[in-house]
Amino acid sequence: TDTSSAPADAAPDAKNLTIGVSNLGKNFPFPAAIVGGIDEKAKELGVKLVQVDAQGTAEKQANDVQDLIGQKPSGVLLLPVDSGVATGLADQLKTAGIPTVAVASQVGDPAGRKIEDVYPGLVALVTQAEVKAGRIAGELAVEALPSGGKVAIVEGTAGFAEVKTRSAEFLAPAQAKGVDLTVVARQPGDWVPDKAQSACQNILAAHPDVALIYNQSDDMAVGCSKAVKAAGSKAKVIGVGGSKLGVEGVSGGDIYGTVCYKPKDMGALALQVLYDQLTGAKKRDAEFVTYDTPGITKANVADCAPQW
Amino acid sequence: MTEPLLELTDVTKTFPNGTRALRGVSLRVAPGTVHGLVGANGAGKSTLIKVIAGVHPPTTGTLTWRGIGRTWRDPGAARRAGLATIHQHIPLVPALSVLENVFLDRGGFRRTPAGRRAEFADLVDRLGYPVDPDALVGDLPIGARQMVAILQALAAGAELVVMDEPTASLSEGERRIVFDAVRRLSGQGTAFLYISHFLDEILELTGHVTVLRDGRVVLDDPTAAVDEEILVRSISGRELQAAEAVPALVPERSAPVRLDVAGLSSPGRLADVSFQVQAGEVLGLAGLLGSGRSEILAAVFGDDPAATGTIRVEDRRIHAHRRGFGGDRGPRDAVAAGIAYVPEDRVRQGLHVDLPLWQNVSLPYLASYSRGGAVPRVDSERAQTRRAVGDLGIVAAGIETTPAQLSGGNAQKVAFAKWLYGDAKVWLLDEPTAGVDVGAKADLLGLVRRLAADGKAVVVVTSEFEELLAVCSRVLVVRRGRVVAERTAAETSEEELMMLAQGLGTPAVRDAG
Amino acid sequence: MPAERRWPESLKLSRAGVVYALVALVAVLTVASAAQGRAPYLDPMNVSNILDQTALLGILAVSTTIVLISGNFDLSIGSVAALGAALCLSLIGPIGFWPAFGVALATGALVGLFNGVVVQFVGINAFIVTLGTMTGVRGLVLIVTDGRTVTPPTGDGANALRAIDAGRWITPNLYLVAGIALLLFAGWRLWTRRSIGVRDAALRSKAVLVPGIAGIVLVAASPVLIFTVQLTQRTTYLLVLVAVAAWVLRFTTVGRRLYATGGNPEAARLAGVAVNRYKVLAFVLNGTAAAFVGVLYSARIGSINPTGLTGYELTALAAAILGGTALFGGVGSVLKSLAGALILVTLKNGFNILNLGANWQGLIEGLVLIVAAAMYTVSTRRPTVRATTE
Amino acid sequence: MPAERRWPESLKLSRAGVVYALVALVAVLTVASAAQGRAPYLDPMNVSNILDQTALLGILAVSTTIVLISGNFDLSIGSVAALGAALCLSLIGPIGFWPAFGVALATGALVGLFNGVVVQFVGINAFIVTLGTMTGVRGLVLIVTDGRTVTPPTGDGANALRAIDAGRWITPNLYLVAGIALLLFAGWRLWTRRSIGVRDAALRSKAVLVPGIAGIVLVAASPVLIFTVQLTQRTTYLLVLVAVAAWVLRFTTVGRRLYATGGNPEAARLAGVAVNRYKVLAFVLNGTAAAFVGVLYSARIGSINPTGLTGYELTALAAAILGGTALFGGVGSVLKSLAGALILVTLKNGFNILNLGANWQGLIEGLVLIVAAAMYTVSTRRPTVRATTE
Ligand SMILES: Nc1ncnc2c1ncn2[C@@H]1O[C@H](COP(=O)(O)OP(=O)(O)OP(=O)(O)O)[C@@H](O)[C@H]1O
Ligand SMILES: Nc1ncnc2c1ncn2[C@@H]1O[C@H](COP(=O)(O)OP(=O)(O)OP(=O)(O)O)[C@@H](O)[C@H]1O
Ligand SMILES: O[C@@H]1[C@@H](O)[C@H](O)OC[C@H]1O
Ligand SMILES: [Mg+2]
Ligand SMILES: [Mg+2]
Repeated sequence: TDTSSAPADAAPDAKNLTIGVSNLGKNFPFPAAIVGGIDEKAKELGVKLVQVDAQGTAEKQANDVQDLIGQKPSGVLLLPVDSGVATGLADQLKTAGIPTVAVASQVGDPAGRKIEDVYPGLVALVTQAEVKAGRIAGELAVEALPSGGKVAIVEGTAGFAEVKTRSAEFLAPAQAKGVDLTVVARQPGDWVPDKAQSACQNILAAHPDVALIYNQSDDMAVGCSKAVKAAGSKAKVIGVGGSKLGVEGVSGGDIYGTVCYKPKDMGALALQVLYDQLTGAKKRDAEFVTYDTPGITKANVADCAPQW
Repeated sequence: MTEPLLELTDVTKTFPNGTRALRGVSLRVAPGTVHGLVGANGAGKSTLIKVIAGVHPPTTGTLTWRGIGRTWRDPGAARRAGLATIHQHIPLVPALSVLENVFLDRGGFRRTPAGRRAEFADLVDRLGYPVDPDALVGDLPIGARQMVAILQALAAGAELVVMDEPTASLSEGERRIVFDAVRRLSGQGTAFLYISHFLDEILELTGHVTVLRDGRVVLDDPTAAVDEEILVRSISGRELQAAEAVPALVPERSAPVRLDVAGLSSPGRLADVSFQVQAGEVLGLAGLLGSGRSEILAAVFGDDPAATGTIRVEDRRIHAHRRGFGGDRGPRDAVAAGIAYVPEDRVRQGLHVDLPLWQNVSLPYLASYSRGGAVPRVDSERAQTRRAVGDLGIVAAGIETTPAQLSGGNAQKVAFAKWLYGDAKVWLLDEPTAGVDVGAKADLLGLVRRLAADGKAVVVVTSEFEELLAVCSRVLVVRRGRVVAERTAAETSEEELMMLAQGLGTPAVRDAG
Repeated sequence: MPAERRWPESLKLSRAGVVYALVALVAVLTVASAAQGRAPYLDPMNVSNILDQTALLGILAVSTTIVLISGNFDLSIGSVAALGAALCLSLIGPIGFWPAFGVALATGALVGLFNGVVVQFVGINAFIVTLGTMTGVRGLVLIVTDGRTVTPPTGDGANALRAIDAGRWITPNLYLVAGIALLLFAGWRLWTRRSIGVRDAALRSKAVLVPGIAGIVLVAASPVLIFTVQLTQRTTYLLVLVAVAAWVLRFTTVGRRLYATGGNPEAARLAGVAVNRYKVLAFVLNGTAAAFVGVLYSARIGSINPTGLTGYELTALAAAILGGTALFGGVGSVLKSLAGALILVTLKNGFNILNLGANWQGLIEGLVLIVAAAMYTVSTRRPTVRATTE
Repeated sequence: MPAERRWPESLKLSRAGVVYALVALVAVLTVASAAQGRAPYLDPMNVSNILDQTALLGILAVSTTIVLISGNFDLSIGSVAALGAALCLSLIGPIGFWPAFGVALATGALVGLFNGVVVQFVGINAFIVTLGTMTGVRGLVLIVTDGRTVTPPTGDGANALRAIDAGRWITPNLYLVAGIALLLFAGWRLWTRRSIGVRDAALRSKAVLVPGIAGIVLVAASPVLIFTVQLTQRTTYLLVLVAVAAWVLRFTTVGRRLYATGGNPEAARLAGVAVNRYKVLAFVLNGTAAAFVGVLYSARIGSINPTGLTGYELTALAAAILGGTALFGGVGSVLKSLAGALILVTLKNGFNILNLGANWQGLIEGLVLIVAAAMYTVSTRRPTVRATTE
């Protein structure tokens, strides 16, 4: 982990820096919060931002990057819509000679590339480790069900990389500790609370004895917790994200636990990394930069000040 | 003279495309009278009644209704003021039932209040035309739709009923029904403004007649003061034979058979229809509304998926290789075999109302206008269309106009013109003269004779028995999907055809069923 | 047309195909779920869940049906619903729940009015206009929320919000209800047939006996066979809306004029129907219903995020069209649209119950959609035989 | 109709409104970007970018236009494009690029055939059928990709894939080209007017002189004023497709019959047009074009994500309808659809160039969509009273 920062006046041309931000979509709260962090940091550092917004589609992001290159920014923060698609974009930016930091999502197929193995040509990748977050959620699950039980998973929209990464090591802690967690249902909640609520209603109807439901995002955990309550089930609900709703749910007791993401800090950190690169304060080459994503339950809820 | 119910003064109407349809028309309709309005196709009759009904605002001029100057905000305003109109294009809602269409303009709270069915039954009784109140209008043939439109106008209980060619798609029997209704109601005080191309109707029915020519009033007299000749002259502006009394061509016995229909059946529609048409012959189909005449033509053309039987065009069997005759294969084979078909519902079946005239005219034989069959020669399409406009006397601003901008009769001529310059050997004409004015009707009938003279085989369906007798050499009478009698034109009369069509055969009937 | 003919007519496959498709789907799911050894698919709890999950979509399907009948098209309702939710949630704090609710509905109505006026009076294609408002209103949502998830402040306002969706109502035993209904029906038949002569005795006895006996059996069995469903408040809203809309469309002049407006605007106008007013009002209704759905959504979830309710418009359209509503106006039934919505929801519910893998759900959903539509399209097709009347 | 009248006719606002809307939009963006002190909006690089970004959408807008003209509707193309990409990418390894390419196109054609056959021969509404294939084919994409982003193995196959999209072509100086074109045009006018009498001398001199002088000025200035645009290979595909489609639609019997089919299928059928064939083929073409777009997409991006190209169908429909294509058949022009696509792309490009905040983009985009459509709808509007013919 690297959180070092250089003084704002490290380089003489610091005030003339124009940094392009290719955002995956401000209509999604998580990237919107990252961009919020970038904005604040940019004011602090006095750099100018050119922001383009992909509205959640990879093909728009390809156009955005093309338009950004046309404006010849000093560096680019790339928040990929899709990790695989982002490799082509990173290549283009590299060809154009623009230093690039990837933020929030890996560049390169997550199935074939470890997250720490940063795509060559990038200055750095600043992100939370998704697979690890899933593992932390798994630790929460073991904590919640020390003697094991039936588990359901509510996934995001099929086709998102997070659907795989956040589940990849979810069961690992249980296996390590010899706790028997049996996944009886695995259904999509499409990242949104209403669909997750329906999915949980239905899962509980089919498996009234489910003891824990792991939702791949806090939004879905919130929706799911309503279904659990309405059904009078004792199932514990776990989310990922540390969003305002999720943290409220944890402190209110509706949600057992979540994994604390800090998008604002991450955005600020990413801009700092790029700034350091451009000013020469600290040069990096394909470095993996991350921050801590602790598991949160009612016991330590104060440790996670929600940033989105 | 009594205070007129409706008075128009110096009404003009210029369409956005520059067409001046009305050039200063003044007209007075007295209460309780039947007022006739006649004129050639495109003279401006429909435009005039649209102005009266509040469909088009006049460009200039005034409209006085019951002594008060009015500007209708919309057609509803005219209707509420007591002025019901039957438009030429029969605007009804296809997806609603007959009952709901008839009472479409009714307010109130309940959709079908108690007593509405009784009111409908009453109305139907008064008109003397039975129609299923629950049938969907979209399923009705055009003649039945026309009757529903008439019911709708009568149901409004209006003081003035405007009728734009109400009988154009009706056969003799239904026409009588309409006449009787008009007479009865006018006797009870309802005024009528009655448009028709049938001058006998005008002379028989109306008390006053106005003739329009090129958007101007050229005659405005009590009917008693005019006769057919005077009317014809003022309509066309020239001397003209009303209906040519030329005897129909009788083909030589040895002339080859061009169309041979044997055992044509279609469940619920047609039963065992067989006939032959020789080169040079015009065969007529007579029958009542819904008797199945149109269905025979449609089946021969390959537009009836349920039809069975054999059809030969000059010894070549068509529609044989399929279960039914339907889909788009049927018509394609028919066209390829040399059949031309003018369907009865020109808007739905015969025209592309938003394509220019020349693209409408060239469509059936497009390949023949094209280089390599693939790239149409626009110049020759246009030239051919200009020729059709001349040949058929189509009144249009030019060949770039669309059928949507034509008067009813002129649109009908376009539907005919489509087939004119191909090399069809067999012609199927379903009401080819519906809505066509006297002058043009004579021209069209002349054209049919010329087709026959050129060795074509022609089958004509027309609801005017007089016209059938004038142009056909032989007539088949159709009733309930069967051919019930056959007559040569020379040996029958309108009266006999009427009797046969109604199933009141004379002892001499040769039953074909 | 005699009553005993009209009733079965509306139950014919060609008339109520979507209902049969729904029944077929439920049957398949019941068998599949039994084969997997799960609780009966149609147990009261799952039925309650399905109804609850249909509520919001169902409301939109109903109002979308009305727009379609009027001969228009509305893609904006997903965005409008999100805007309604965002406005209501962000205004509860400053101005309290009921005013916020009012603002949300008024805004929905206003967007509908805008759609209607632009479509009818400027004359732009409804597809492009409502695609424009869909995009623009979604933009407004983004502005109102600034990209964040909005939650209401805790307190009276939030409680009032929750209250509009919190109720639950347990039905009486539906076997008993059905039994009583059948008995009443038999009685009514007996009464209406009083005057029919002897030659109808056989028919009469069947028409009365069948429902009568069925009713007695059901009532007798009701102490043992128990089926009570829990209706959530939003389900109740849906049922009330469906009932009112179906009644208005079917039994009032407004309904006739709306169908006429969509079926042939020119004919309607010539008959004095205020065509523009009907078309505009349909949009207004749709916008208002969408905002209401947004508020219900936020009451249920307690929050709205900027992308919430995206794509609802297509699902509502699919429900309506699955229910046989024509895309081009003049034809449609809110009851059948409800059945269409139930098909879509039941399918997803079935996926969850059967735990079908996410990768396979799309393929199956697509196929079911087409098969369901095919099931009754094939049977609705114009009968080859037309009766000859003269 | 004389030649000098026909040319301006097609340039009238009511005929080419979408082009004027595009010009207006570009003008606004140029001024706004100058006001912000940025590089000229219309500099060659940005023009190249816009063309490049329009390529895929433009191809789909063209084929969608053809389906719309034929009187149908296709929502499945976004999914089909993704399937094409997924198939091509996952098959490159096992069977090599060209066979994989063939499989992708064939699959696209097959889905189109399925749509067409179900719509035409089973008779189900195109909206529901293609919504079904949209959902189902997206499901297939998930199955093929197993929910992961697919990248091709490096090697010959990947190179061949890149090669179909890698070319670039630099145009000659467009000022020179335009100057020469104007001179040729002036010459042609002079030649066609040889025979016109004295009374047309004034007209003739204007008609010849204006383009003549403009041409000379441009040619003279061309050594100084230089404007060369880089056309990427996909832009070239688009331009070729547009040219071919426009020619076929406008000048061949196929085009004429297609319009007739969509305008009034019944009348076309009764004139001997193979209506079903035209309608089905339009779907097949659309499916094939979509798969081709998918392959180009994967060549450009180097991978396909399972949710990639979602929503493209709506954007392509919007482009076509913005270009004046009717939703219900018989009317449409691929050139104007291209202009529609350019409007949509230019708008987003403009947002990027002007650095407009993401929050405001949706609202502005929605408004521009409506205003662009209004701009020429108002001028095309049918007289308040619809023409009524029988
Ligand atoms: N909507 C329109 N736009 C442009 N021109 C029109 C329009 N409607 C009618 N016209 C023109 O106005 C003239 C008068 O047409 P109108 O329909 O009134 O004739 P008509 O007397 O009713 O003829 P017909 O006997 O054939 O029905 C015709 O030249 C016609 O082409
Ligand atoms: N009054 C009516 N109500 C319902 N259906 C009718 C009515 N009149 C006719 N039909 C339908 O019309 C069909 C036959 O119509 P067809 O068009 O072949 O007859 P036609 O003799 O050509 O009469 P038309 O003069 O209407 O053209 C019948 O199958 C019948 O279903
Ligand atoms: O909450 C989700 C976020 O964590 C993921 O990265 O993308 C989808 C979001 O909605
Ligand atoms: Mg007329
Ligand atoms: Mg007929």
